[in-house]
Amino acid sequence: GSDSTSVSAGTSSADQSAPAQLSDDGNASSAAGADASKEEKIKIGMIWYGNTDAMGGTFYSWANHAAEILNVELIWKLGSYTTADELTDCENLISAGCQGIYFIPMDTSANLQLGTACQNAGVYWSISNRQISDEEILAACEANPYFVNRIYDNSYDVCKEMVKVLADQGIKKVCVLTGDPNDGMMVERNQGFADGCEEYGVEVLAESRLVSGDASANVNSVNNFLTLYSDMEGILAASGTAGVGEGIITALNASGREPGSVKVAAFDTFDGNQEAFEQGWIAASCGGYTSECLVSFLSLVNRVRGNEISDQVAVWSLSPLLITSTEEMEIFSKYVDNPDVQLYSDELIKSLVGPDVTAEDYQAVLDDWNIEFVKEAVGI
Amino acid sequence: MYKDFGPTKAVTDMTLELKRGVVTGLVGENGSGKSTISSMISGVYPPTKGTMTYKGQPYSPKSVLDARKQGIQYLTQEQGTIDGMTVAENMFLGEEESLGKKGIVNIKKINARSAEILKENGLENVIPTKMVDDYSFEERKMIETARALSHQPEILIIDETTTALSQKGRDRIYEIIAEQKAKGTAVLIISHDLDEVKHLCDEVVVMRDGIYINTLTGGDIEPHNIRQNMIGREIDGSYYRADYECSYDEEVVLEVRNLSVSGIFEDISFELHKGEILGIGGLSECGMHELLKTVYGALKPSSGSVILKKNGVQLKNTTVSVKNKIAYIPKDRDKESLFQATSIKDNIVTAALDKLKKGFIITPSSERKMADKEAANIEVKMRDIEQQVRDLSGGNKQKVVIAKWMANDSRLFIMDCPTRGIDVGVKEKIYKLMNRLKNEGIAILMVSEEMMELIGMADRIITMKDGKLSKEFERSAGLTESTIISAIV
Amino acid sequence: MIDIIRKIVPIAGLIILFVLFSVTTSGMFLKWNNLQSLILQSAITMVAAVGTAFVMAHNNLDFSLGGACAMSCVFAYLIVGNNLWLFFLMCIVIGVLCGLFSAVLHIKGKVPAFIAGLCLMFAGRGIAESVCSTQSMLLVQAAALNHIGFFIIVLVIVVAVGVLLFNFTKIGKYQKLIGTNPKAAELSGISVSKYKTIAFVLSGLTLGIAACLTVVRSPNIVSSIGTNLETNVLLALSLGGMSMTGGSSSKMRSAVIGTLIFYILNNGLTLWGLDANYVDIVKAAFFLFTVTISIDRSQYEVIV
Amino acid sequence: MNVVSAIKKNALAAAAPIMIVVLLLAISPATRSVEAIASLLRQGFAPAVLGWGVLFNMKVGNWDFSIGARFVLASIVAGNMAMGMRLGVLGVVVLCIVLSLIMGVAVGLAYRFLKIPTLIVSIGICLIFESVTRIIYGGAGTHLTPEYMILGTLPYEVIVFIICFAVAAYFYYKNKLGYNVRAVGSNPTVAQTNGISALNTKTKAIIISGLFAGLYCIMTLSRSSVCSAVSGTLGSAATVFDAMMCVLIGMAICGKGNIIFAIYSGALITQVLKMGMMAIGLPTSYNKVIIAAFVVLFMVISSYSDDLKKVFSKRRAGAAA
Ligand SMILES: Nc1ncnc2c1ncn2[C@@H]1O[C@H](COP(=O)(O)OP(=O)(O)OP(=O)(O)O)[C@@H](O)[C@H]1O
Ligand SMILES: Nc1ncnc2c1ncn2[C@@H]1O[C@H](COP(=O)(O)OP(=O)(O)OP(=O)(O)O)[C@@H](O)[C@H]1O
Ligand SMILES: [Mg+2]
Ligand SMILES: [Mg+2]
Repeated sequence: GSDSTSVSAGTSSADQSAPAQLSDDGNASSAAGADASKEEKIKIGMIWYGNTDAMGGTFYSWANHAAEILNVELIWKLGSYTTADELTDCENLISAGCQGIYFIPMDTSANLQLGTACQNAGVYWSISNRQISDEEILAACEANPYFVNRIYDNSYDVCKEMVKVLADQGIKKVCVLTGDPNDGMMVERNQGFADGCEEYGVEVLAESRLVSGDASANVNSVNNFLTLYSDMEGILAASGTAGVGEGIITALNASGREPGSVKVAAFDTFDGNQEAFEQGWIAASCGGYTSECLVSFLSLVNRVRGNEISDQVAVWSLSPLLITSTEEMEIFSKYVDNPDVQLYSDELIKSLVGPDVTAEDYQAVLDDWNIEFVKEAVGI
Repeated sequence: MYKDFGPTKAVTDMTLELKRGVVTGLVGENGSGKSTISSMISGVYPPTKGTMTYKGQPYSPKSVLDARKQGIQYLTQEQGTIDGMTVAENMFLGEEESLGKKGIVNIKKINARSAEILKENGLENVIPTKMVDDYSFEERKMIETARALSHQPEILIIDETTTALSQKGRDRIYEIIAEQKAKGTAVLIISHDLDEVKHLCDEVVVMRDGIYINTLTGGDIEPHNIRQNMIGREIDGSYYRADYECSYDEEVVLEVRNLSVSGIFEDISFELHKGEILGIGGLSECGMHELLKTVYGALKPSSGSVILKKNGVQLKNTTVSVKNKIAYIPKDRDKESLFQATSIKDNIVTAALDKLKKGFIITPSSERKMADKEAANIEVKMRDIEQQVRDLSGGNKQKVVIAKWMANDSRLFIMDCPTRGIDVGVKEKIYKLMNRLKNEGIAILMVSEEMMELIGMADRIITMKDGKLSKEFERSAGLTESTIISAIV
Repeated sequence: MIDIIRKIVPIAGLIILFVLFSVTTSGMFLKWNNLQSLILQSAITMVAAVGTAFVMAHNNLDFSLGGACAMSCVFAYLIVGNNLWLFFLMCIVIGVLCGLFSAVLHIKGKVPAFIAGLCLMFAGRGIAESVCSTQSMLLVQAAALNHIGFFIIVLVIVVAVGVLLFNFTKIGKYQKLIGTNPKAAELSGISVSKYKTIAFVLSGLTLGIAACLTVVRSPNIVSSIGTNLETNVLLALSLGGMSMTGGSSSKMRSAVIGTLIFYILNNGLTLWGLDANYVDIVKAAFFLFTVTISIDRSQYEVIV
Repeated sequence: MNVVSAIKKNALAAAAPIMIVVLLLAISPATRSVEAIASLLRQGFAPAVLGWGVLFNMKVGNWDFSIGARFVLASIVAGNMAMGMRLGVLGVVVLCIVLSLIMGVAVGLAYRFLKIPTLIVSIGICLIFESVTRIIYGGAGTHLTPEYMILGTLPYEVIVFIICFAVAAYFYYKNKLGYNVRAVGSNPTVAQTNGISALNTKTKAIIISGLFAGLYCIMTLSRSSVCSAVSGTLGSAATVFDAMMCVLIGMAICGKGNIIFAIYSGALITQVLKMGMMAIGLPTSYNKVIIAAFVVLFMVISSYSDDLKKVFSKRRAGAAA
């Protein structure tokens, strides 16, 4: 395969001049692209939690775009939040003739259940965004010949890092909005906050479960923090999406406190965080792991097309972006506020499906994920 | 007028005339269509065919409210007040806004006006702001009547209201009817009590099977005459027991010992013997209905016990009673003994499922067999055994209730007003059946509000007054209504 | 005539859906693998619906199902841990206890059953959330049972026993009578409290079994386990023609037919590849349409 | 005299939250300030408003599962339209109410004309509305800019709440609808023979709940600025259940008093419980358990005290007879 830096470089000025670029790009990628369009249309089942929040909407749009380029038919099942529902979706998608199933496992056991269903039907599958936390299930999945790849993001480290950012600004006492403990990723984030606080000498005054989708509940939680703990200097939030971040900032703004007197570090970006950064409410934000969804999806498509990159399950990881300045936020907002921005060029997408693609190519795309890349991709 | 309910022709070619200042009686067997015609007049539902003329104008009420606005008031057989609301709110149901300014309900005025209306109707004791369920059935019925009268009706329809009332309540209704008559209101009374009809009515219209039969006036209004018109055949006045002997076995079947329900009745003891019909008489409020319920095990006594002699079992709930072959026929048939939206079959086999069990399985064919047999025995008039009970008329419903208890081979019957609201034909059948049961050695405990029924059927009569036993009478030829009444008031 | 149409609508709906999807999915629907999946998917709801039918027949709604399912899984795991069959047994025991709890609150506490159920659902979910946040509860062995044979055995037993109890014993017959007129039932010698309790216990029993099946489908016990079970069961039963107010028109077949309609619709729409955003809309329209033509309005004095 | 009797009637509804607040003050010194109490009182506003809407439905025997989805959809459309067309705060207010009412009418009319149980109608329509929240504006929800949130600040929030209270009290106690709702709720047959159409009253109850859902939109949007699309099938049911819990507590502590006030007390109690749990350091997930236990406790106590009252009044009636 082609050298990954050149692939990335080729993406820099993206869509506008796609046809022109096609011809003078590297051989491998254009060949792959040509192959894909000639090949018979394949069907991939997409079990996806929803397309209404930032990541959900972005990936929904990216995957549909990639599918069009690669001549893939997608069948989406949206809105399943339990393993039983995901399993039902998976079975129905297999019946509908899907040759590959991509999903984010709602809990560890989803890997086992959906994996077994796929194996029985001879259908490839891949996941992203989650570690497989149980040894036994991990072993079973690794032994599953139809399991293509798994990608996870090291939320834990980033969360610790966010605590450090607060600690460096002299913050000693925080309240935490914790994430749903059933969700493996949230558990990592909660743990990252907890360990970070311990390591950097930050005291946790109180915790409250954040409520995704019910902004006023989060407003109430922040109000209660402010009421009960007047010495609170910071708020850690395991997620800011689906109304949580907006709720926090609104509650702070309405509290009558001096902007910046409470510092927020929140995972996930949200509407209005650019302004909140400017006001001084936000000290650290973090986001951008839609890339791993796309990579996992592309690797699955590649395998269904018959290109085997390894006889083992591929394992990759991605570090989410840590954003600590208004400038970075400004760049990131350009992309994240608009799900229709295609961060990855058609060429790059095509280049990631083909007989010559290697595991390193995928990891390279993940490694490339930093604010500089976003800056280039959105064309600043 | 015509009214069909699906395949049922409730009223066919009926003509009725109501005149100012005239009390018209409407009589007929159960299911002859009396309530149906009243419902059409008062806007409950429209006729299938036919027209009405009211004060010279064509009249077709769109709703009950519409009819009411035009001066037609209907006191139904059923309860007409809503529990959980105050008396005053009940008096202004559907007309809450009438005393307020546009769109605003003025509860103060409603309370005040209700108090006035209650006072005008001799109900000073009723407090408008109290919940209506704090009052007894009779008081509630009087509240309803007051509500109807407050609208200055030009036509007043009273459908079997009196059967639910004590003598005091009845007298009050009679007064009201007289007042209305004097005011020039047209009054329509539906009643199965032919003496009452004779006493009250200027004209009597007889219906049979939904068809107009005859109008009787003046001296023709005689119970015997009315009955003949209703049934279409001669019946002898004496459908009660022919003998005047107090006859029953020495063996005690049931012993009621010092039974009390606090606030309702006190310290009641009696014995019921094999083959005995024991009658209990009293005023509505004397507690006799509750006494029967308590004996049966449906109400918890505050003290005392009910013991089945043969095995010493205490009747502490209805399940024990039914297991021990005791039957209970309540006064309020529709609410307390029937499963309306259920087949006749299911109603009949209800109490006797244990008899049909093989292991714990009950087969549909065995149910059917039992129901067919019992329904045929008592001659329930029905389309087939799967017909829903709610489509039957009052008398046939009562037959279904009796069939249910016959199916369980009941050895002791507790009957609360078994012929209430039932026409003479079915009445006669029930009396014959009671006689037969007695001769088979079955014991019957019966409460009745009709003195003639008690005198006519019971071996012994116990009277109650204010929740206590007052007197006991043995069956004899010389027993008269006035003797008994003197013991209960 | 109308009556007959009404009565056959649920079963006719099922047949129409079956034929429709058989014809329009180029054979995908009728593949044995797909039919197998259908059985696996519908089992949880069907099992729970069989027990709930007893409660609905006597005119109560059991709103506890989802929360009670989560609670029984969590407690069963806390009590017996990783031993699968003991866990199943415990799930069922706790399911029955949940049913008893609703019954006692309703009968002795005089709280309307739906409120009792609602509170149980709330509390169950809360308990599950609290426990799950500190503990991971995984029953990997359960996954091995996610197999058609096991599900068919469970379904056949539950449905057969359900039909038997409902149609041929006092338990079912009395529920229907109580649903029609509780006062008359009491005065006909039926111990209303006892039989209502039995209904709740049966509902708890099937709930326990449904909880076991849920764990077989998703072996990790998390607080969201059993989400929407109560509404799925309610919708399935009404699709099957069950009256919301119970009574003598209640039929056990509603549980089976309704659940099948529910899941076949879901399955068929996926096979069609219908845009995911519109699946719920189509489902909802179908519910409304089917219930509108199949409902027997004479069972309701006022439509509740 | 009148004031005294009003206080007497509402004593329990007032005392219950006060007792719990006093308990909270005892546990947590941080809450012993005017601001803290004011913050608590304000947290009860929005849930109470939705509770009033749910009250009409519960009282008349409707099962309305759609009110949560209606609230979300109305908020999203109203917020985005008002901002898109620069309609100002008044625009948000009017749009919230109008849209929510329209959706209430849609559910009401569907019930009225399809004649199927409210439970089925509302679940069906709830699914549809939920889907629409995910489709409309690409599923993006709405996020109000600060100038649209004036009504969430003092004193406006209190004024809005008082207006809502007056509207609720008017419809429940001063308008025909409230009476009809209670009549149909306790005995539809008799209500109908008195010319009160059960079908119409139940329909109107659904529609009026739309009004309160609209008011709830205004209160929550002004407070939290965002409303996101409903995720997952019946994801909006939690909103309905939360509101039902407030109403149930309200009914249980209402006695002969004013139910509108009692529901606010109920809403307050649930919020105090949440803050209390946070103050003593319990995980907030136990909230649900505690609230459920509270509801059960209150319901059992109130049904037993009702029974006692009945027994006593029967005794008196019996003695008088
Ligand atoms: N809503 C209804 N649906 C079907 N059939 C009905 C309905 N109402 C009455 N019927 C039938 O119409 C006939 C006449 O009933 P109606 O109630 O008018 O009789 P009635 O003369 O008042 O009898 P009773 O003396 O028992 O009150 C009966 O056969 C009854 O079963
Ligand atoms: N189950 C019960 N528990 C307690 N008190 C009751 C019960 N049933 C009736 N009462 C009371 O007992 C008294 C008699 O009531 P009831 O209405 O049964 O009288 P009744 O003699 O049947 O009158 P009517 O002939 O008018 O129906 C009333 O004060 C009533 O409120
Ligand atoms: Mg009649
Ligand atoms: Mg009486």
